[in-house]
Formats: sequence, C-alpha cells, structure tokens
Amino acid sequence: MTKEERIDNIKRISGTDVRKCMKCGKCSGRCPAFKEMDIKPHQFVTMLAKGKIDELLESKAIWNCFSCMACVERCPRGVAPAAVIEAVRDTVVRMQGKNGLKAEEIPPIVDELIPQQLLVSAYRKYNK
Amino acid sequence: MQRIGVFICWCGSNIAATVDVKKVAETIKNEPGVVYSENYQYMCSENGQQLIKQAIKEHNLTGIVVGACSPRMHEATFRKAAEEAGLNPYMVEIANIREHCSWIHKDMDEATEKAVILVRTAIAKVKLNAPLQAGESPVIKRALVIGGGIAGIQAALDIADAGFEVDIVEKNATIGGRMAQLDKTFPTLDCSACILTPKMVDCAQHEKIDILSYSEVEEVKGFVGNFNVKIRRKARYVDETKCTGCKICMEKCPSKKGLNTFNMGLNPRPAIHIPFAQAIPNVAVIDPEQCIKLKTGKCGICQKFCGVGAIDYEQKDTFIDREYGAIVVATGFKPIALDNFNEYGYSDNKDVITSLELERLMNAAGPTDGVLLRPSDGKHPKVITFIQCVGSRDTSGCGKPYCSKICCMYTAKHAMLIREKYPDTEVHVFYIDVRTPGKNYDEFYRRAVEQYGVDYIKGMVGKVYNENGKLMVQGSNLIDNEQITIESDLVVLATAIEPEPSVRKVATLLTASIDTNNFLTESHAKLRPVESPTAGVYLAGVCQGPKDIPETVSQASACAAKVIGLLAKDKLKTNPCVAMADENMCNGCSQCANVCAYGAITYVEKEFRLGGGKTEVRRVASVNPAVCQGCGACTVTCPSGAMDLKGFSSKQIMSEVEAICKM
Amino acid sequence: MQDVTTEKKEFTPNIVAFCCNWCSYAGADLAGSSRLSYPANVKIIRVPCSCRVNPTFVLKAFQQGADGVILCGCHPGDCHYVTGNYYTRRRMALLFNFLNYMGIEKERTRVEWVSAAEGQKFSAVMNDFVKTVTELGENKRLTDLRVKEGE
Amino acid sequence: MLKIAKERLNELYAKISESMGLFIPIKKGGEVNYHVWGEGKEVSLETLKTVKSPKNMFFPQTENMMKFKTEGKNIEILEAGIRKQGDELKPFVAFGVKACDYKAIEVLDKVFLAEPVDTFYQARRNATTIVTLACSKPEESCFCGVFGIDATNPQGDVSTWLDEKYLYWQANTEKGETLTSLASELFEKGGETEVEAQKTSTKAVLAQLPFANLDLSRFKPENLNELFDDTRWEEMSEACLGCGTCTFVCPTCQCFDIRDFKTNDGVIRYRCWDSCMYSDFTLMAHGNSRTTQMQRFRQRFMHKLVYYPSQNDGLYSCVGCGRCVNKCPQNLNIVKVIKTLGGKKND
Amino acid sequence: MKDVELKMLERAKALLESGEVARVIGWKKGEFIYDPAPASFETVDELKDFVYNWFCGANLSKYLIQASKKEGKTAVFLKPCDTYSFNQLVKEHRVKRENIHVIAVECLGKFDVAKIKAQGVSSIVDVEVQNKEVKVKSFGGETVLNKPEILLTKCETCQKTHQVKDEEIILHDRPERDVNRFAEVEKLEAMTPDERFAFWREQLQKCIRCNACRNVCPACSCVKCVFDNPASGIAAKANDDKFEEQLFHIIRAFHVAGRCTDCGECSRVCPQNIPLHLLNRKFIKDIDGLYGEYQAGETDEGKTPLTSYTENDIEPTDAVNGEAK
Repeated sequence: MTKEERIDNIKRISGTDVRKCMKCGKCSGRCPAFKEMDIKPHQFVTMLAKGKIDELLESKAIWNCFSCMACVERCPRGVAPAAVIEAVRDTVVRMQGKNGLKAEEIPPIVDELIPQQLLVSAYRKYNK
Repeated sequence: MQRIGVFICWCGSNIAATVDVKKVAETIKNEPGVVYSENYQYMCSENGQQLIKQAIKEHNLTGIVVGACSPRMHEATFRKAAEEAGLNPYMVEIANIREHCSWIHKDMDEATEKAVILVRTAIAKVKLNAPLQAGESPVIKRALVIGGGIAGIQAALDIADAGFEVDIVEKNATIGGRMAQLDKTFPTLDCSACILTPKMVDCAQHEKIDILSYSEVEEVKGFVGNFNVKIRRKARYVDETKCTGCKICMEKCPSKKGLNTFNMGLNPRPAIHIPFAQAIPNVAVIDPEQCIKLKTGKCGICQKFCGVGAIDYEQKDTFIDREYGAIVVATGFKPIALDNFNEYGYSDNKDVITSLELERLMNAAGPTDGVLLRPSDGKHPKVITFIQCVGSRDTSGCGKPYCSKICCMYTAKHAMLIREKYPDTEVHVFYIDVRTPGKNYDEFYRRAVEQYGVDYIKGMVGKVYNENGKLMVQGSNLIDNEQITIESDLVVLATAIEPEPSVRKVATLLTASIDTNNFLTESHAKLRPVESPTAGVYLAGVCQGPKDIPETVSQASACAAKVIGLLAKDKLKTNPCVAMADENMCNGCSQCANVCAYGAITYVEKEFRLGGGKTEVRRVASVNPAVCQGCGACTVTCPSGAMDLKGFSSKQIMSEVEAICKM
Repeated sequence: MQDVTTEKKEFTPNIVAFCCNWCSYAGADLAGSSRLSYPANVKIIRVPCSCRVNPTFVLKAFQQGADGVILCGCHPGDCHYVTGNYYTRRRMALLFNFLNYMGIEKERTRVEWVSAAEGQKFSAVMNDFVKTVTELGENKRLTDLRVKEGE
Repeated sequence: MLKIAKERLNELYAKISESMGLFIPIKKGGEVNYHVWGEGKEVSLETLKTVKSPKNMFFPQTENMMKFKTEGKNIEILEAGIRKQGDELKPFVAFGVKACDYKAIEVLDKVFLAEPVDTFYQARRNATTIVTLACSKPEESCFCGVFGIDATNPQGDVSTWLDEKYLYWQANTEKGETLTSLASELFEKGGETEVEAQKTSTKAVLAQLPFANLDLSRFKPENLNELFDDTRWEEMSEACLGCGTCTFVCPTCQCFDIRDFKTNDGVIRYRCWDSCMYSDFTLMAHGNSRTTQMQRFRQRFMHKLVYYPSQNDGLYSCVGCGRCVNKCPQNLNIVKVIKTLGGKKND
Repeated sequence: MKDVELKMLERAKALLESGEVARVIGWKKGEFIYDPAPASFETVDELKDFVYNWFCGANLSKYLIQASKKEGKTAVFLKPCDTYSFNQLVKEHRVKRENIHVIAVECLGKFDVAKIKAQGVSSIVDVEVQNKEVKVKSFGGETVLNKPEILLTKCETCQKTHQVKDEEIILHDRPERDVNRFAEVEKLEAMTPDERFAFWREQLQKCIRCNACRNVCPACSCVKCVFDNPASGIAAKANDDKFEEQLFHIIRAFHVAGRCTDCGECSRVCPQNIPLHLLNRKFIKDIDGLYGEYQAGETDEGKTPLTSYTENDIEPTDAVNGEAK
C-alpha cells in the first residue's frame, strides 16, 4: 500500500470528513487524556488532512485515547477526531499482522451500554 | 393579416463570421407573413434602430423579429425602438443567434441553418403575440414598519422625514428593541441609550409616525402599493391615552416576582410595569400571567392608586385595519436557547451568563445599577472568561451553521470595558477566529489586546464545571498546543443569534420567502439586498441576516429610500406579462392559487349566461396583475387551460415547438 | 465549403430545450459568451420559469418529431419566482416516470438545474444529452406519423 | 348452397387475402373488432356484437381528405383523400356482417350516396364485397326484429350461416359469385337443411327476446312536434354524461367533423367522427346550437326515430343492434326512450 | 341487499315528504336487473322506480355539481368509494357542500354484467348472493358463480371506507380485504420498456375516443376540456394517429394526478375495456412512493401532491431511475 492509499484508507475507515474541521480545538479542550497524548486530538484531524500520517502511525497517543467520544460529542462541525484516532490505531494493528484477540477471551458478560467502538478498540489496545 | 419585419444583426463579426446573415435574411423573406427582411452590421446602434423604426413605419409592420444577441441584452432596446415607431413594444421578439448560435458553432452551414430555424421560431411566436399594455395601480402613500427596534425606528424616521405617513407595529410594550438593552456600542463605545433614545423620542413626536406598540400583524391582503393589513392591538389593561407613566402602580403592585424580561430575567419586576425608564410609549402594561386581579379576580390595587383611572382590567384585544403602499420588515433577533450546550453549564451555574445578560449587568439602568456583580453572590468577579462562537458556525445540528457576525466585536468591547472599569480583573477570551472586518474594527480588537491586556486564547472550551464554588473552564490553547483550565468567577457566552421566531408568521402573511435558518430572503443577494421577492416588501436588520448596528441602520435607510421611491409614485406600472384566467373556462378549483407564491389569485362568484335564457353562478379565478410576477406555475396546474400567461402563452410556446421541430 | 458528396444521412437528433429566463437561459448565454460549444441541434425556447412548462409542451415536441426534450431551470431553492422549480421538479418526476411506464424511453426526457453562472455545465449537459439521445436513435414511440408525411 | 368446414376457414381467409383485403371480427387486446385478417390473428365469428360496428370500413373514424403542401409563401394541393396517386381503391371483403349491421349500411348509403355523393364513402362501398353472417345466438339486448330485420337470413353479396361444424355459403350477387370463385376448391355443396333448421330455432329465440315487442307506432313524422316537446326528455337525459359512446358504437351514426392538422411541411385536412352528444358538436360562430345535454340527447333519438324516417320513407335509422344498450356507461339507451315515449304493444 | 334498498327508500321518502330536501339522487330501475341508471327523484311518487342492487356501480358524486346549484337541498346516496370523489369535488369548490345531504350506503362490491355474460349466462333475471357464491337466475335456469370473478374491476381491490356522511345506512358488515391495488401496476413496471410499450399500444389502439372515461370521471369536471377547446392547441375529436391516443390518455392522467381518488369509473365505462385505471394508479403509486402516502378525497381540504412540494424532493432523473429515497 502506498502512502497515498494508506491516507485514503484511514480517511475511509474513519468515515469522517477532515476538511470540515475549522480548527477550533474544542476536541482537545475537553479531552481527558490530553496530557498523555503526544499528538493531540485536533492534531490528528489536521495532520491527517495534511497527509502527515507517518507521525500519526508512530504516535503513542493512539494507545492513550480512551475512546470516550467526548471530542466527537463536542465537535461543532460533525468531525469525529476519535474516529480518526481509531482509524490510525486500526491501521497500525493491521500492519502488525495477526495477533488479535481470540473470541474465547471476550468476557462472557459485556455491558450493553458500553459503546461498541470502545470495546473493539479496547481489545485492540490490550492485545499486543 | 400579419406583416412581420425581420432584422438580422451581424454584430460586427460576432454573428456574421459564423452565420451567413445575408442568406438568413434572404431565406426568411419567403416565410409566410414576412413582408420585410434586412440585415445590418449593428442593429442595436442608433442607425440600426433607425432602420427598424423606418421599416416599421414604411411597411406598416405589425410585429418584428430581431435576430441578434440574447434578449437579456437588448430586448429592452428594441422594444423601445418599436414603441417609438408606434408599434406596441410587446410585438417584438428576439431570435438569439449570437450566444445560442454563432458563438457556439463553428461550421457556417450548420450555424446558418440553425439561425434560420431560430428566426422562424421567433416569427412563429411573434405571430401570436398580442399588444400588451403595462397596467397601472395606485399607490397608498403610507408605509408599515413591522418591528420597532433600531432598524424599524431608522426606517420609519427616514420615511416620515420624506413626508410619508408611517406606522410602526411593535409586539412589545415599547419600541427600542435589542439596542435598548445594550450598554455601550462598538467601536466607539458610546452609550447605546444615549444614541437610541433620542431617536425613539423623535419617533414618538413625529407627526407622520404612529407607534402601535404591544401590537401584532394579523393578516395581510393586497399587493405592492395596496396592502391591506389587519393589526391586533393586544390588551395591555392600561388605557394608553390616560396613563401618564407616573409609575405609582409599579410601586403599589403586590405581585412583584415576575421576571424582568428587559433585564434578561436577572431581576424581578411587578405585574404592572413600564419596561424601562425611557420606554416609548411611556405607558404601563399588565402581564396577565402575573397579575393577581386578572388571575384570581381579587386585588385591583393598581386601579385604586392610579390617579388618572387608566387601569382597565376588562380591556380586550382589538383589531384595526389599515392600508399601506409598502411594508418594511424589521423583526430583529434573539439569542438562541442554550439547551443543546450542556458543556458550558449555562443552566447549572448562575455565573455562566450570555453576553446580552452581561450587557444588562454592566448597564447603569440594569439590575446592578451598572456595577459588575456576579449573579450568584453579588460579588465582584476577579477572573472572567469569555467563550466565543457558542452555537455559531455549528453544523452538528446543535447550533447554527452561520457566523453570528457581531460576537467578536462585542466580546472585545466587553473585555475592554471590564478591564477599564476594573483593572484588577483578569479577562480571558477563547476564540476560534477573530473576525473584525469594518472601519476601525480590527483596531478596536487590537486595542483590547494591546492596550487593555485581554488574554486571547486560540482554542475552544470543552467543559465548564463548578469545583468548590469556582467555575473551571477547561479548553485548548492551540497555539501552545496545551490543554488549560482557567479558574473563573464569571463565564460569558457569546451566544449565537437567530431571527426572532415571530418572523415565520410575518413571512407567511407577506408571502415573503424564508431560508433554512429563518432569515428572510432578499430578492438578489448583491443587487437587491433590501427587497424581498414579494414586491413592496423590504427587509431591514437582522431579520435578513446577522448584522451589527451600523449595518442595520444603513440597511434601514436603504429600505426607507426604496419605500420613498415607491411611495413617491402616484401609480405603479405593472409587468404586462402576467397570468390571466379565462373566466369562461375556469372551474374555480383553486389549484392555481395553491401554487401561486405571491397570492395573486383570488376567486369571485360570477354569473354566466347559459343557453335558453338561463344563467349560472360560478366561482372563477381572478389574477391581480399588479401582484402576479408572471412565472406561469398556475398555467400548468390549471387542468382546463383557463389560466394562461401573457407574452408566454401556451399557444405561443407550442408554435415555437412546432417551428423548431419543422426541419 | 463542405464536401457535399460525403454527406451521409447520419442520425442527428432534434432536441428542444426549455430554459428559464433567469438562470438557465442566462447559463446558455454564458456558454455562448464563453464559446463553449454544443451541438447545433439543440434549440432553446425561453420561458419565464421552468414551472411554465406544461407536460403538453413536452408531448407536443415529441409529436412534432423532437427526439429529446430537456427542461432547465434554476437550482431548487434559487428560483427567481421563489417556488416555481419545486413544482417543476414534482411534475416532471411524475411525468417522466409515467412516460417510462408507457414504454417511452426514459432517456429522452431530462430536467437539469443550471444557474446563470454555469455556462460550463450548460454546455456539458447539452453535449451529454445529445449523445444519449443519438445513441437511442429516432423517437418513434411518441411521434405523430402525420407530421413526417411526405418527407 | 355451399359449405366449408370450420377448420378450413383459415384457408378461405388466406385465399381471399391473396387478392383482396379481408376485414373480419378479430380479437385484439381482449376486444373483438373488425381488423384486416392476417396469419395468426384470432378471428372470432362467434362474437355477436363487435364493439365498433362495421361502418368503420366505409366511413372510418378518421380519414384524410386532402393535403396542402406549403413552402415559403406557396401553397400546393397535393392529393385528395382516397384517390391517392389516381389508383383505384384495392377491393376488400367485409366478412361476418350481421343482419342489423348490414341494414345499417343501407341507412348510411341513403346519406352518403345521395346527392351530393360522398366520394370517399362511395369508393369504399364500391370496392367492398359484403359477406353477411346470420345470427344464431341473439341476446337480450337485440331488437332488430322491431325494425323488420330478419337476423336469421341476412342479405349482402354473400350470406353465410355458421354452426358447430360448417360455415354455409350462399352467393347472392355477381360480386358474391366472384368471391366464391376465388376459393371454389375449398367449398363443397349442401347445407340447405341445416340452415333451415337453424333459422327456425333462432326465430323461436328471437320471438322470446324481451325487446321483441317494442312499439314504434308513435314515432311518425306527424307526431314530430308533440314528441319534440315531450316533457319527459328532461328526466330521460338526466343521467346522460354527454360522452359519445353510443354514437361511436352505433352502426348508423354518421356525423363527422372536418379538421386540419399541421404537418412539418403543410396541412392535412381530415374528417373524423363527431357526436351530437358533444358540447362542441357543429360549432358555429355562436357556439353549439344545442346548449343543454337534454337538447343533444333529444336530437340523437329524434333523429334516429323521427327525422331520418321522415326523410327516408319511414326507414328508421336504428337497426336494433343493441350496442348502445350494452355500452352506455349509465345504462341509458334507445330502448328506454322508445318505451317511455312510444306506445305499449302487448304490455 | 333488499333490506338496504328498503331502508334507503324509506329515508328518501321521509326526506322528500318532510321537505328537508328537494330531490334525492339515487338509481332508477332499468329494463333488466342489471341496468339501473342514475336518476334524481323529486316526488315520493317517482320513488316507485327507485332501486339499489348489485349493479348500482355508477358513482353519483359528479351529478352533484349540477344538483348543488339547484334550489333546495339534494340528498344523495354515496357508496364508500363515491365519498372520496365527493370530498375532492367539495375541495375544488365544484360542489357546494351545504346544499348536499349525504347518505352513506353500504356496498359489498358491485357486479359487472359483461363478466357474468362472459361466463355464458344471459337473460339475467335476478341474483342472490351468499358470501362468495352468487346464484344467478336467468331464463336458462340458475347458475352459481364465484363472486370475486364477476365484480367490477374497480371493486376487486377496493378497500375504501366512508369518508363523509350526514347519515348512514349500513346493514351488513363489510368484509375486510387485504389486497394490493398496485399489483397490476407492479406487473407492468417489471416488464421491459418494449413490453410495456407493446402492452399500452395494444390497449390504447382500441380507444375510440368516445370520451366516456373523461365524462364519467369526477376529477374531469372542467367547464371546457382542453381536448374540446380548439384554442388549447391539442384539441382533437377522434384519434387520428397513434400519438393522439397516447396524448389524450397521458394528459388526462396527468391532469387528474393527485386528484384521482381511484374510483375506477374510467375502466368501468370504457366500451373497449381498456384498463385505464392502471394509468391513474401509476400516478397514485408514484406519488405515494416519492412524496408520501396520499389518498385524494380523504378530506375536503388541503393541497394536492402536485400543488405542494418539499425542499428535498427527489430529482426527476433519480425518480425515473428508481432511486426513490
């Protein structure tokens, strides 16, 4: 996969239009993991827009994001920074090959109220 | 018998280079009905027009076709020429052989052939043209201004100064509008009341202006020059003619716990009240929801104390009908509700306030007599944080997609005034962009930063929460790429503004169109910005789009100029290409009226003769030519074909179709 | 000018285009002044608004031997007459669907929104429409044979 | 008398079609009407009443009369109707015409072939050989007998009878003989007994029909004014929609309108059926002279039962085919008129 | 059915006798059981010919255009399907509501005499209905037919209920029916364009332009129809060309689109049995599908789908290509 394809792929997975961002920073304004993140939520959006994905793929922030969706909730433009972070994380995981979580390791009782995306991303994060 | 003249223009080489103009003129000579066909270099020139005029006279032409550029270019020119030669101007048709032919085709044979067809098509149409006369309708020399804010006041004053009668209909008990609530105005920082109240007084004293406060428009009939408006005068339970504004009733009223809406609900007010000291008219009004007498029948204290007997609990809404030639809509705005923005904690924290509330808190006539005290405990706030773009530029569905335009400037104003009055106060402003186009505007904003040391933070607030009595404002600082939390005493939200909701009803009454944000639509965004698409209806102020006071006032004056221009005429010439119903065929089914965007169609009962001396009364459509704009929507809706459009009749268009298909 | 001997009767469709005065006719003017060409067999009839176009006109055009009919108006929401093209949109959606139901080729009819600024679009639309109709061939299903008698 | 087996009828049709046009009741789109025969067409001789009557063959619903060619300012008359390029009209056969419809042609002849002769109609009539077909299963809406028509024994160039097995064939005229000779090899002799038997049994049915005893005695020229002024027209016509169904299915209605149609290079002048039931019938400068539906309704029946007979030696221009009885959307018809205004024989 | 008829007769008599109404519009006996004609009764005496039976298929609502102009009130018997037409006529100001007294009457479907005759039964004298069985008495004896097979086409898919009534006469329960009235339309839609064209070509070729469909149609109540008006540019008396058959039926269908209540009278009266209702139903189906369910004549006020719009209506191209949202 070329870099361009990868950029497109991340954009596609995230399902968000990064050009809609007006750079207000509200996402980072409320991010509970802000301090731990080397690249901030708003930067994920702008950097993806600029195609700077090498840094993103290297970033530690993707493992620090709680996927709490506060940024998605707050964004006045309907951009979803968490989805971008998730897409980057997803890409990184895919690049690592097959070491995903096994089905039998999934806890038998899962709280229905937990967002699906949070669960999925949690599996990815803690399964390295 | 038709005598058609055809004039083919070369347009220099614009047409002649690709269309064999001589051949076109020659071929067309053989068309039935054509008695004259000529070509010339520039038909639109003085000489060209002379040629046309001469031919009309010499050959007794009954209709002419000019094969030239787009009718959007010179139709008016040739119509005028025809009229000067004694031919009805609507007996002119243009065949567009430049934009639609010579300029887009390269092959001469092909272009020439097409030009012939286009000219034939125009001939086919002109043969069915009928001489049309522009109609006339009288103009009632009186204007209605809906809304008594600064926009309405300015428009009314300008119109009245030109010598025309104006009525201002204001739904509140006083005129003055939002501007009356403001403390100072940017960028000059003059006191809002100081510049507004004299204008309000001018209105009240102007012999040509009639202020109908506490009133609403109920019904609008008629059309440009001839509007018929029904106005509801709401019961204020106080006789306007008797009340002297002495305020004794306000003192004595036992029901004092109402929200003072003028002060944005920041302090209480009695059930009977005068909205504010400089109210015009300076007459009390009773809030029926709050008044003990009106709710329970017991009390009547104000009546007892009123020295002039102005109190009348029996008062009912009354209606008046007035006629107007023009209507100005100036219904203004309100800040949006913040229900969708829990993150700013507006409803949970008394000390999170909107900018308009801050205006009242800083106003000398406000609840705190102009001393900035925070609502929760009446203490001086030491740290104040402003948040901009609250609900503006929001496409997530929670707020408004547009920029509210005024917030950047008033936030700078607030920040500056606070720093000036209370230098020990720390002021922070979270902003996304600072937008300050306008004379002395950016200078003003920079002054706040450079002279008054206001802390502008590029970034947005994610949450405001209360921790141990402090308002914690957590947001991003994008320049430093950090997340910060500011411990504040007061948080001020630059809340987005939206059109006053009552504008929807007004727009419906006026058949004026409204956009998805409830702003009234102007006739043309650039060239007719103060006119609504409904003739005779003009737009001033924020009802048309966000704008500040100077812009509002300019627009109001522009409206006034338009209104004066209209009212100065005794009669209006109307577009003769309007719909017309053939009474003999009309079924009276009302389908046409359903699609008319202008309300131009009404129905009348008419008696028709049947055979054998019998008559029948039928309901038939009647088009008001002064209101009809000539779109033709009705003609297609009419199943019987009773409705037709002059100048673009069904027969004309069908004969054009025939001519085109005849190859 | 042209070599007459090579003239082979190739099918060139006859297209009637109804354009509203305020947007699409102006768009066609712009296409002209920008010298954006489209086939000469497109002939434009100026109407005040696309809502002036009666289904009868469309059928009349087909009767008289037109091979394709296209309506152009202001973009929905931009109608000079506020709501005219909204009605056009409904009427033509239903009419075209109905013609299709009667077995008349749906490609012969079209509605396009062309603003006064879209000269480019006007030209592109016309080129595309002519191409589509040319591929379809002559209108045989909705024509009055009498009009072509004696040809 | 000749006969031909039903299975061989197709051969007969094919044979006739070789040299002549053959119009015959054919089922198309679910309805039976006269159409030109062709291989594979579904012929339905058994159908008692075609929707449209055979008058269509001589007096088509629309017919071009002439063409004008225009070029520039010149007008040229190109052709006049039937006599296209000076050709004689190709002879054709009208096959399966019932007795009532055959009688109707006589009614039409008196109109179109009287001076001034309608040459379009005449050319078609001359070119036709009419093969009639006797009815064997008349229906309750039939009342041809009232007008003296014998449904079991129709006239025409050839008369035929149909039973389960055979079509019986009897040439009556020279034209008929010529037609017979075209396909002589297909016929065999015989059938007189079967035909007679059929006549007898059908006549018995005819006598039983509900309308067999309609009394026409009051419809005489001398009663014209009285009938015209009868007050009951109003109630009789009340439900009339003013559609033209009755006139268009009627075998004797003969009104037409002449109109122009603009073509690419000229004008076609054509005529088409018209109906006195229409408000735009015989438009004059001031409009239709009959302004109410009652007047139009009255006109139609007065014409059938009074005006026409008064000019044609008592020949009614109704033949009792009963099409209008079956087809009127609101169940109005000439029988109801006859019963209301006429006498009541045996009733 | 007899009991319904008696009840109706009783009401008609009472209304006329009391002077409450000046006339009653109903059906009048014909020559047979199957040819009752619409009629107006002004005296009790005239009511001797009153009839209501299985063959009273005609929709009486259109007669009210004229009746409501007459002096005095007019009472009318309306079947469920007729009430939709009535509402539509009131909505279009063609009938003055205040001059009409509507008596809603029961209808369990009406019979098509042609369909009975097509089954070989002629000289019908009486019919007796028991559920789905119809005993047809004729000169030839008694034949038992299946009721659904002899219903008028318009009754086959009818699910209509009374939408307007001043009083009602209903003595039996209406059977609940769950039928897809668009089944035939869908069948056509599923065909190829060529097949559809061939289908309509064959059907419309039969048209004799008698105008029965138009003249019976309650939605076609124009003072002067465009097809009768030389000034309209499309006037024609008879089909002179295949095109004109199409033109007439397309334009007619378009003119009644959004107003047609699907009363089915057009198909009932067509002498050539062209399934004209399938034209109107296509419009109804498209309107339902593209702009939301709409039943013309359900009320007597409001705009029709073609005189209203939304800002996000489907584009014509998408509609034709079946990309309905």
